[in-house]
Amino acid sequence: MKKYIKDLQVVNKQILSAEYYLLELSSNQPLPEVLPGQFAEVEITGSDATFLRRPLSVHDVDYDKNTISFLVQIVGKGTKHLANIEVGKILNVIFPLGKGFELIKSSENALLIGGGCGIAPLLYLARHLKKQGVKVSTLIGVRRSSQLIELDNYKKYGDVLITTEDGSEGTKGYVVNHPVFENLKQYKKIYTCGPEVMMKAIAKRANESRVDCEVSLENMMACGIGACLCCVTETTEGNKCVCTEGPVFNIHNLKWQI
Amino acid sequence: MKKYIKDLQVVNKQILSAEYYLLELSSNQPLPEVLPGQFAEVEITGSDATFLRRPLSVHDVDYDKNTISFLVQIVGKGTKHLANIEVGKILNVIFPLGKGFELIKSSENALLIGGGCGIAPLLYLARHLKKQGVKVSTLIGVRRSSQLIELDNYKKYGDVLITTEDGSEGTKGYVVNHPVFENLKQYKKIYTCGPEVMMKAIAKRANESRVDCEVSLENMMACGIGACLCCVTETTEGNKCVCTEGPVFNIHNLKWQI
Amino acid sequence: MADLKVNIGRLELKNPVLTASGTFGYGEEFADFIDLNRLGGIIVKGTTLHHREGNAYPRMAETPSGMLNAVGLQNKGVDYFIEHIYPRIKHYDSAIIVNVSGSIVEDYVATAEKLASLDKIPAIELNISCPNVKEGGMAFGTSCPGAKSVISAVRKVYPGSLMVKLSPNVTNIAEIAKVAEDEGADSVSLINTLLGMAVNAETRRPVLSTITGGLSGPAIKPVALRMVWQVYNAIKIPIIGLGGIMNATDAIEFFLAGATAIQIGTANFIDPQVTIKVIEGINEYLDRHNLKSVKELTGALQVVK
Amino acid sequence: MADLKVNIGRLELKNPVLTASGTFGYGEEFADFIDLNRLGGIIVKGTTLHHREGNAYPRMAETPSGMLNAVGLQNKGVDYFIEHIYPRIKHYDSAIIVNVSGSIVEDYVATAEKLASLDKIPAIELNISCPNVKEGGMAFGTSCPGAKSVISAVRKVYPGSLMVKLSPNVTNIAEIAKVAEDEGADSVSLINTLLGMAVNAETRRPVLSTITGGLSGPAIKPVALRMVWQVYNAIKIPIIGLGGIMNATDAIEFFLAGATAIQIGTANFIDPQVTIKVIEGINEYLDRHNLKSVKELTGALQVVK
Ligand SMILES: Cc1cc2nc3c(=O)[nH]c(=O)nc-3n(C[C@H](O)[C@H](O)[C@H](O)COP(=O)(O)OP(=O)(O)OC[C@H]3O[C@@H](n4cnc5c(N)ncnc54)[C@H](O)[C@@H]3O)c2cc1C
Ligand SMILES: Cc1cc2nc3c(=O)[nH]c(=O)nc-3n(C[C@H](O)[C@H](O)[C@H](O)COP(=O)(O)OP(=O)(O)OC[C@H]3O[C@@H](n4cnc5c(N)ncnc54)[C@H](O)[C@@H]3O)c2cc1C
Ligand SMILES: Cc1cc2nc3c(=O)[nH]c(=O)nc-3n(C[C@H](O)[C@H](O)[C@H](O)COP(=O)(O)O)c2cc1C
Ligand SMILES: Cc1cc2nc3c(=O)[nH]c(=O)nc-3n(C[C@H](O)[C@H](O)[C@H](O)COP(=O)(O)O)c2cc1C
Ligand code: FES
Ligand code: FES
Repeated sequence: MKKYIKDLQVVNKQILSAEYYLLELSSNQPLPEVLPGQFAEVEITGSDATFLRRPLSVHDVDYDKNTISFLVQIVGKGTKHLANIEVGKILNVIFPLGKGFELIKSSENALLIGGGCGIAPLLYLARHLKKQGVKVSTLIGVRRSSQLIELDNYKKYGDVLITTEDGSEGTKGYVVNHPVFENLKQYKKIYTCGPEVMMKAIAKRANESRVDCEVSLENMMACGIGACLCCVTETTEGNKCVCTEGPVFNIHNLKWQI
Repeated sequence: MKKYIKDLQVVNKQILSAEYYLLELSSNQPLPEVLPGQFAEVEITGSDATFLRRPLSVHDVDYDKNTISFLVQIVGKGTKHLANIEVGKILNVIFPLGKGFELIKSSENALLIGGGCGIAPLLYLARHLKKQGVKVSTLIGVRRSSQLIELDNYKKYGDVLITTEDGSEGTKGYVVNHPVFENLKQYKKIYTCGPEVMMKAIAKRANESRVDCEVSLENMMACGIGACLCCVTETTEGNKCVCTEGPVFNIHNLKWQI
Repeated sequence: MADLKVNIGRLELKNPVLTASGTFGYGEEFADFIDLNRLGGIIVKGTTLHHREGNAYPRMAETPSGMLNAVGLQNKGVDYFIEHIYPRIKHYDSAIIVNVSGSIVEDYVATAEKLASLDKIPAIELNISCPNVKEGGMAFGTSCPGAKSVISAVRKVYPGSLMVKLSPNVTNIAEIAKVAEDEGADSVSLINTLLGMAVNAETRRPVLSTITGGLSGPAIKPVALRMVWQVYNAIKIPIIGLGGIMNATDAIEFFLAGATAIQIGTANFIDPQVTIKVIEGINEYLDRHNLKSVKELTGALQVVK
Repeated sequence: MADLKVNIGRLELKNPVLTASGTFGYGEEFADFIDLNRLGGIIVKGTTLHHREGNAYPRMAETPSGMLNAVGLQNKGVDYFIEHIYPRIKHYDSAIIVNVSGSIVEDYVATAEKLASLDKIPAIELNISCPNVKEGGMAFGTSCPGAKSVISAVRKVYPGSLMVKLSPNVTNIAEIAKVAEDEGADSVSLINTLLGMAVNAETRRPVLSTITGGLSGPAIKPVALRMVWQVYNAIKIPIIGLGGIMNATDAIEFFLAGATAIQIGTANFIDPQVTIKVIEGINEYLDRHNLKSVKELTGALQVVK
């Protein structure tokens, strides 16, 4: 797929919580096709503390409005700086990058599991799956209910299930403590993104239940386009770049001890 | 004199021309005494291209409004970045730094000569001289008339004489081509700030006419407080820091070949 | 439009802008962003005799105005390059130069010999300076005898243009450059990365799997410029300068310090179109300064003694 | 409030934060901004046997995340220090350490001898690594025999705590550190500045009067951390780490890599109160991590082998 480098304009910024914000960017040319699970490398303009671009998953694309959006969690210098960008400003973005999720076919069931900021790529995925006629359930795991964001958006494409570590909403515990894990076989496929320990726990259960499972990795990246070889993960075929061969991998191709 | 490090708030920004702007900063505490010719070290907040602070002369202090102002010329990365600061923002400033001009006594005549951005420290100087009863003439030299800024402010404290290199206003030529140089002896003292070649030409003429002359130097500075020894100029007593022993020097103490 | 052609010994480049090994893949990765045929040259990934998996993840740390990497020469080996990659890239109208690495002299020699047979590879860059591999690599680049052993052995089997890439992690880089010249290298390129380290204060662990790694980016530009200047004053063969070049002004600084051509590395990660902008910027500078050829800039630093 | 005391051989510091020579004047310059008595130590300007005018202006260039300097040890000589400056600063309740430089071994020795007589100077820092003077200086710091000659000579006449400041412009810094340890130094401090250069592309002149100068600031932090780690693995005497420390997190990275104490240099120019902020930040870190003493951090990097 052809990659683009574009100056996009911030047309909307929404502070969702102390930790999360949403950026909606628009282009003066029609946006290219973007697949669910792909990501972008965003320049952090005018930040004196960051040097490299930052990889962000495509959260949604609205071809009617010609906008692309990112859901960002503030974790460090770059994501903090970006939170202060003003509507109207320009961000230089390289996209679409990487390979997306492999979609399943109509009338099958999919379980999408997002932990923390890992929900970012799942919205656009849910939208595509639903369009194909897949029945989507999205399981979102957070520490406390105040971290639950954008639920209504996810509900547009299917059920939303919730776990909170403190039990303040939904099932108490981690995502794997949710009752759906007692009957995983109802799903044709699990798609997940979030902290590695969460994804490994899910992969183990998926593996035990012989349910197909794709995970989206967030390795540290310098270039995002396969040039630096910094972002590798060990696969059954040796070290592979997460930015070009991923970020989505089928768990059977990873060398996770599960 | 005690030095302060303070967070000051931008209360006014005036774009004077494509090259010049004025920043007016206020403090939440009463401003300390500042002498004409002193300067400040200003942090260039949020600039990814600059590392050190930037030295700027005190252009004016208004104790009634509790504000301090700087006249800045855009010459590079830092001064350009600062031009985009918005009213309301905070700048961290170390001031007052260096030694100021030595004021002459009541009823004597002073000639102030500013070249380009060198006019910056002369406004506050003119204000002080006038208050002491000194008769002030300010000679401003620029390339073309469009670079003439703030004339009305200088006129508050005395005559304003002008030279332009292209002859578009005032005397055509450099400042030393102005008729006042034919009768320099009418002045008790000359105060000047601007490009070194200009100041040297003035120093030569002052020397010839045996008129006392102080120049304000703009050496490259790393600290502004006498700690790094980067900003030295050769004096009759060896290398001296411009930031602590200057920026104002009497030409007799410099080892200029004039 | 000034003349941008430069000569690296017998090798003529259409302009002095090359891409640095390990930062530009095989060029293809950038084909969506720029016209690769406009580059003076493309120096492809560090290539070794045998396939190498490289170091474990994590391999990267961001640092002030720079980054550390610990890739460790991951590549599929020279045979794979010749069979699968070379056919895809040989048609580029830019000099394709292969960066050659090894752990023992014999590996360097065998790799260089294989590459010598390729029509469209006019030069190799001998990497005697990689800080990210346990054995060899940098060891060859940090002592005169080490450098001599590998350069002279490769020179015997490699008839093409031989560029030797020097390590900055030495007391006296001019000394090593002199060895390269004496052993018959056609040019030297410098600098490779400075050995550095990053620590995560919260986890109390090194950020890189290898603890130390190679520092690149604008942070190292002052060191790179100094070394180019030192080497320029010590040898006569052409110098290819690199280290932290982000724009045309940086490139011109390297020419003035003594470089005949330059390479752009880390900057490609931040702006995949930077190489073209640098070519255009050099041209603009030459026009503005009324210079006919970029060659006039090499070593043109005006020093008052 | 954790215990911030550290021991540099026989010298106890009330906390591990010192100021780097040449960046903090004689301390007095900062008296308006901070309480100097709160510092672990103040390392004053490079002091030589005789008065030195230093290098010609310009002496400074800003670089990406750093700066170059070419001050060249401007100072009034050790006698002036003893007579005029020492009386003004000796009452500070921080260890006052004098940085000693020279061009020949005899000068180092004579300077150290004079300083040995001062009650309130518990230590000297032997600067065998200054890149900004023509003769001596760095030459002593870039070879083992050179280092040995000056350290052993000074050790004979100086009974106080002897800190040797190492140059980073070497192939193997651990080797030089070992010499310092073997010759009886009480501690080593590292790193001094990296030799660098800046060029003005428009005027085509070097920015510094000396063409090359010393690079400091965050740009060099990765190199400094790596060297501290290498030296920590090679010697047993305490290490004082420095190079680009801007905040408490940076300081903690140096402790983890092996430093017992740290120095803050260039950061003082940007924030004259940075030293106090670092002391407070270290304390906050220790409390947050439930550590009783800063000593627990030294070399505590968790390395998975
Ligand atoms: C393919 C991909 C998609 C991603 N999608 C999203 C998303 O949609 N929304 C979102 O909020 N975050 C996403 N991330 C993570 C995001 O890139 C990091 O949170 C961000 O780079 C941190 O930058 P920072 O300057 O705020 O943090 P820093 O101050 O640089 O570091 C803070 C922490 O973030 C980690 N980190 C720093 N740089 C990177 C990097 N380049 N790659 C990965 N981790 C890094 C560090 O290990 C450190 O622990 C994604 C990462 C990848 C690789
Ligand atoms: C005591 C003093 C008072 C000054 N007062 C004023 C003033 O009132 N208004 C004003 O507009 N300017 C003043 N200057 C000059 C001003 O400090 C420089 O123009 C500014 O630092 C340039 O920063 P920059 O990032 O825009 O330029 P850069 O991109 O850093 O460089 C552009 C040019 O400015 C010069 N320069 C860079 N840094 C410094 C520095 N620290 N000191 C001196 N020159 C430098 C460089 O040589 C270069 O040629 C003063 C300088 C001094 C020393
Ligand atoms: C991710 C990465 C990988 C690199 N791989 C190689 C390599 O394989 N061979 C080599 O000689 N240099 C390699 N280098 C060094 C660069 O070619 C270059 O010498 C260095 O990065 C300095 O230039 P820069 O600051 O422009 O990046 C690599 C650098 C980076 C950042
Ligand atoms: C302006 C300046 C002057 C310096 N003078 C000396 C000196 O006289 N003696 C010395 O040993 N180091 C000197 N140094 C080096 C510093 O002490 C320190 O080793 C170096 O700057 C790295 O630390 P930093 O990055 O925290 O500044 C000087 C550094 C600067 C920036
Ligand atoms: S981030 Fe550079 S190869 Fe993946
Ligand atoms: S600028 Fe540091 S001493 Fe003057």
